[in-house]
Amino acid sequence: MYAFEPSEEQQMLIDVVKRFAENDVRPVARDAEEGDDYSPDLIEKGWELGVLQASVPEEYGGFGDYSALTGVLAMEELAWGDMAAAMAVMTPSLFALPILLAGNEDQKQSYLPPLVEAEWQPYTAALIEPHFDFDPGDLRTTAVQEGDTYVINGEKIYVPFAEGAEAFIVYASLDGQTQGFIVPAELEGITIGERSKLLGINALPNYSVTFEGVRIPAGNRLGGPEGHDFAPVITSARLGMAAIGLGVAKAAFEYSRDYAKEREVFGVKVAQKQAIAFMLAEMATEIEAIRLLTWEAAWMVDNDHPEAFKQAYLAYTGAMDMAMMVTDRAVQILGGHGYIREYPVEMWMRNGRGIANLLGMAMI
Amino acid sequence: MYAFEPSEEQQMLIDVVKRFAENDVRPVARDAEEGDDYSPDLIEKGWELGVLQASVPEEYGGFGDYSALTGVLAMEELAWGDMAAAMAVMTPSLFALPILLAGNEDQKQSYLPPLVEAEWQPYTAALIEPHFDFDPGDLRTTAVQEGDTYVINGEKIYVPFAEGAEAFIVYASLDGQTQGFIVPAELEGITIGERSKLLGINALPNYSVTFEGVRIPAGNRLGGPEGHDFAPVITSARLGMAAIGLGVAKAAFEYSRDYAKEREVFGVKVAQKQAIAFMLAEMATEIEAIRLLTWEAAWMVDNDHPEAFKQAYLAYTGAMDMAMMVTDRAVQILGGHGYIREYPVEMWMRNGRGIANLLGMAMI
Amino acid sequence: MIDFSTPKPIEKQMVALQTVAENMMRPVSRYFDEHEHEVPWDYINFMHMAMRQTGAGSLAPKEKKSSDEKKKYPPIGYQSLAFMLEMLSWGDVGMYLVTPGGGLGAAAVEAAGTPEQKAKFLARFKGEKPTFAAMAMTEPHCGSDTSAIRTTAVLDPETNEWVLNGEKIFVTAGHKALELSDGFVVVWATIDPEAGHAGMRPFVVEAGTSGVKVTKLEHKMGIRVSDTAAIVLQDARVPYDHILGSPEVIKKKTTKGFKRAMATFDATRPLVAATGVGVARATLELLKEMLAQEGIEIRYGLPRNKLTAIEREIIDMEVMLRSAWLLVIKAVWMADNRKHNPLEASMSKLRAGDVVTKITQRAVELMGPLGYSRQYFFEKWFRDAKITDIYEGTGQINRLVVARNVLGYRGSQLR
Amino acid sequence: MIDFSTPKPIEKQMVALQTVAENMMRPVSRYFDEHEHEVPWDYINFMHMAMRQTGAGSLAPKEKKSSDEKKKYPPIGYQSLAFMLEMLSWGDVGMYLVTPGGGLGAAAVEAAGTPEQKAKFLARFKGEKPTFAAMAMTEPHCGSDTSAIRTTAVLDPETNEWVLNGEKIFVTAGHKALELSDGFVVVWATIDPEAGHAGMRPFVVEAGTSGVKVTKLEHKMGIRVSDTAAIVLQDARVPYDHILGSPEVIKKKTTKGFKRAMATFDATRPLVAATGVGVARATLELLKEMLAQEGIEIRYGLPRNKLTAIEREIIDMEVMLRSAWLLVIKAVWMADNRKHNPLEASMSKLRAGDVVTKITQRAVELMGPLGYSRQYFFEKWFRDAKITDIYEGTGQINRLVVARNVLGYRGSQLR
Repeated sequence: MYAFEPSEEQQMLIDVVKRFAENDVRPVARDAEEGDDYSPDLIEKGWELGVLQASVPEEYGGFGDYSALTGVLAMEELAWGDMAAAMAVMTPSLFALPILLAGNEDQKQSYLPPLVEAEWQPYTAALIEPHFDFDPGDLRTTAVQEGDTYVINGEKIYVPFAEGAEAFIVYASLDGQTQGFIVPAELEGITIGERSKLLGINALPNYSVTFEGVRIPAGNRLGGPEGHDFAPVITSARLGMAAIGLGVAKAAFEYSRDYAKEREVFGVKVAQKQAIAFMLAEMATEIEAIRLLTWEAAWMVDNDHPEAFKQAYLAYTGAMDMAMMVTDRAVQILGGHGYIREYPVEMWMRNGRGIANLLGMAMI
Repeated sequence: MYAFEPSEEQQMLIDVVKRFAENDVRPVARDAEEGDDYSPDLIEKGWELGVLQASVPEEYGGFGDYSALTGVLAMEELAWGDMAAAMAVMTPSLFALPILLAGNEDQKQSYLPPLVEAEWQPYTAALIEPHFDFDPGDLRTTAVQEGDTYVINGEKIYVPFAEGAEAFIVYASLDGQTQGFIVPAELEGITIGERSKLLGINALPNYSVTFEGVRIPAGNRLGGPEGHDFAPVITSARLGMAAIGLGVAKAAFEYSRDYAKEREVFGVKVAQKQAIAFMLAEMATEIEAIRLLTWEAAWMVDNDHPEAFKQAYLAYTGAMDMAMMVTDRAVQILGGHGYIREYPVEMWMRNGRGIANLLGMAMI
Repeated sequence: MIDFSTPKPIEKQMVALQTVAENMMRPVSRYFDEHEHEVPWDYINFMHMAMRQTGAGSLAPKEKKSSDEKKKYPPIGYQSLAFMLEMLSWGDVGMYLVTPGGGLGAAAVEAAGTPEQKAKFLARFKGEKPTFAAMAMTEPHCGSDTSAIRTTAVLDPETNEWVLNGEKIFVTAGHKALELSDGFVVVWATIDPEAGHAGMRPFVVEAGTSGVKVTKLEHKMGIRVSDTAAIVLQDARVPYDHILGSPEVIKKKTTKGFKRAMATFDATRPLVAATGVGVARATLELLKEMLAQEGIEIRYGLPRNKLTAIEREIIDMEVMLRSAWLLVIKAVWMADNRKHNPLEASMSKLRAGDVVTKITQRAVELMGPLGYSRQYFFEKWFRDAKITDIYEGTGQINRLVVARNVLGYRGSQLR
Repeated sequence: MIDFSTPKPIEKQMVALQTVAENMMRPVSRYFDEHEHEVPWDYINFMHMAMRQTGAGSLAPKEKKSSDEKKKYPPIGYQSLAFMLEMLSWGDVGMYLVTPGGGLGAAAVEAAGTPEQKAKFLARFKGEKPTFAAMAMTEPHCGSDTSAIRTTAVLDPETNEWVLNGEKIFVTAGHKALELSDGFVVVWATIDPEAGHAGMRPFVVEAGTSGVKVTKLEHKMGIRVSDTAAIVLQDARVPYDHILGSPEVIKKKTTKGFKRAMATFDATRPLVAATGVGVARATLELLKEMLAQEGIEIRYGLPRNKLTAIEREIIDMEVMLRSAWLLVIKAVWMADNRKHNPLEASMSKLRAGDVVTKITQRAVELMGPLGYSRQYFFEKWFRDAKITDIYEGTGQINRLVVARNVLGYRGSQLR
């Protein structure tokens, strides 16, 4: 039976996240982007909203069941506050979710409770590589089995909170298949590079990381000796980015709509001009269309639907174009004000483009 | 030195073609499309405007020099009248121009004067093949040399005036290269299929033609024994279709603009609504942009510019999208009237799409 | 709860409908496209029989169930209709439009009529013969601007009849409603030409009413099997109670009557969107099928810059198509659950109009020379598709509606 | 004659300009992006020297030649400028904007000033030190709607001075014109607040004028090396003859003055478009270069359904870029040949704005993770590009202008 209203529990989560996004994140988002980063306190406060915790069963330290849909709903609201803040708060899920989705029982028991039950800690993951045609399904970082260990070699970029991290999930190609490996940060052969400067999300500390002959026990392969299916992991990453795209786009849409209703031109409100009104109508329609597509994909994940992988790919594809279109138009509607950093929309436009470029930096 | 105004001679040609298109073609275009075809008289009248003849030097029976630019200018006006009429009138150029552009002296002397100096005659060419990924540069029709002859095998579609034709230029793959061959219609092994029914341009009789072991003398290879470069031929075809796209789009733009100025909605003219006015502004801009691109490509051809091939490809690519966009919007602006066959715009929309599908059915 | 599972009853229904689409529609689709104004009686009679047997008397959603039944199963009437229309349009959207059972005319009676009127006017669709109804809004001088309607309705106090005068165009199935069956046309006319929308009222004009004449059947780009009629009303007389709605509403000079008509659009727009989605799905499926025959499979999951141009096109089409369909489903779900849905209805319509237009236009291009040939359905669907963005509110009108809703504007603030 | 050959003098000029772009701009482009409001004096001084040596005193086209010279060579001043701006913007569009020589301010004097005014105000650009000028139109409460300007100019009969009061924003190079050189700002003010456009006049406000203050330098998404100033005028006094134009025009309350300002836009819009084209070309060239390094060459000539997604993107970009550039060239060619070109000027501007925005946005996507990094120029050009569609008339304003022209409408008929 079709239904389009979040459950009561989901609505409660949405509400607290929204409040956090509005009251705590928005007021400091610009300063964070311009160089101040987010304070550990703010990140901790976001963490304590329990978005990840709600997705982890009690036996592993959480208080719910994994639901991609709930994750999508919460992530949209977080990203509505700020994309970098959403990613920062949720960075530990880059480590926890792959273990939850693809780890074996042993790995879940060992890693999840200490992460989920504690304060926010810099557990993270390394997926993206510095190539224009970076393809999560065809990585250049390699893992080779040598006796009881795997040896990892390769270069990763855009690893959130790599500096000071406790551990990484590192994705590498093992016999041509992408596999995750649990890599403690203190191992030899790991070099954290300089902090990356990006087009957007500059409040999220992220680094290049080089792995040179990094040797991990065979048991650290995600899923155990037989490894794991990469599909649920990348699907979670796609849905995470799609949800962020929705949040950024919604922020930009609302702001430009309100601006257009406020500002006058030629004796009427800007929004009363068909050209602007139609832009807004298309923005709203596009957001809603991609939101439903994303929801459906997440619902498919939650219901073990065989098309979930494909649908999440479609949702992510749609979200990257939608986020660019909506944020670009928001800037256009604000005109000169859209272009200056006193207003938030130029930041959203830069962040919005990132949906297409930053797959793997968020998961739900 | 840049300059954007046709020469006096060109303007004269444009004017007579425009008059023909307006007075002779437009009044009968709908009936022709609905099944009446164009009368031989009308086609002859169009032929006598001398668009092709002006492109053929005196020594071969014409009265000018080949100019792709002049051809583009004239073709836009012809197609403004009707796309099918333009193609019908210009069908003999499908045979004459490849010979002029790529034939050897002998071929020019033999074939051009009797064609150019006489009345319109059904000389034509067979390029298109029945595959979704038809590629003029990679044909499935083959030519194989056997002693003093070439043997041609393959299936062609959309051959204008094939029924009753005097001769064809048949394009075939010879050792992987596209080459043209002059094929008299009376040879054995040529089977004319049924007349094709298409999305548009139904006033242009066109047929599938099968070539089975058709044997021609080696001297009938375009350019002689060494053959020819295919680039100028396909460039001419691309520019021909681009120019037709301009003509169809201009017709649709003008009609929908005038309709929008005439018709009222909510107490004002339709054209006074920003949404419609902006559509028209974009249509006009797009037409002008692609027109300049097409002109430049044709100018490059006329000046042996090394980039002519690429530029004509770009112009054709732009023209196929432009023609679709403009004609689709014209229908949209007319609303319900756009959808009924009492008005011409639905026909232009069907024809406009053809720019993308019918490469090789017109040359300039 | 957010849930994307198709209700079981709909799933069952779809099996039968797909059979109809494949066996009753597709095989004759080309024939009726090329024989304009011939009537596909086989399909019509079959559908009439089938709908009588299944108890579905009209395309309008079934009447309300008892509250007991309601609890057992939430209402899915509009959802069921959307799936049905999508599938029939996947078969042939023109033929869907000549499905007997009342179409937009019956929907208007359903939405705006009193219980007595519903009983009186809708019973005929369950009769022996296939029967049609139509909606007549547009006039020659006005398209989207429904406030400019000139057809008049004057009450003759002597006979207590309404006397209608005017001309209507673009009446889908008007010919079948008035001349090929004992159906009716819902004619919008003004009882006060000075009052704009406030004067507008819907009147049921039955087949056989004197003074009503079908004067023309349009020749169209696509959906040629569907008749689009022009109708002239010349002193056409209809009984007093043929004005749809309760008498109080009728007398007051408010825009309530008009707003009720607009509410009809809230219900029908997603359904029209569904027909567009059906055509788009047909196109995309055939496209993928033909590519598969050439050995081309779509590699879902690759980064975009590793795809072929065709793969990227197909993937973009899938994004467009699926998201348009979900907008439709949400809009009809709202209708079923009596949630106010003008925003969602117009969103689904404008997006479906865009999507089916783009997909069919690109498909013709992608298929190269084959795309342009009448040997394949691509060119037909290209022609059929475009009407989706025009009738029942153009893309522009629907953008206006969406804009007003997201901006919180009244009609007067944004025209 | 239709001719697409670049005039020889321009070809020569381009060699030198490319050297400047490559050696003076690109190497410091990233530095000044990351050090907002630092002034690139090396570039400025170099350009000033170079332009003095070549006799080019300002960015405005050279003064008219004698009629003899004219015959020998048709005028190419605006064409030459368009090529120059395109190439400098290929280097760095923000740095181009701080090229000394007067920019839009000098262009306004050139377009609207009397011979005496031109002599008086333009001479400074040929002096020892690099000097700037700016144009101040926009105010905080109004963007595109120039008729709503509130800055006032009142004539003080005692001193025969104009007294200006108001606030201007988005003044490109305003800081450099007023505080870093002995330049000027052309300030648009109204001499009759009731008269709308008819009351508007341009005033030359020189550096050092008391009562004029730069109150803010905007922090922008892109073109960060270019200063965008807010200026407050508080009882700023300028001499009577600082009102641009002949005295008759000044006194009459017609829109002539305003129309002359708009004529300035006809001249400057294609030039702004040229800057967008420069950024777009830089992007496309780098894109192709990086793809070539990966062994990816574009196969021009293939049917679209045989291309890769990347090839198709690049080809689409080339179509967009080249056709936008040709619109620019046609518009400036018309300006050079004194043909009325508001239509073509706005066409070139709106298309260049679209094109540079699309190309830079797609390039960032196509380059995957690299596209998003500040190690490459793609992300910077993405930020720089967007202003093209905003300043000197947004894409929407230019669509209005084009629409009015193709429809034959006055401003009052289409707003």
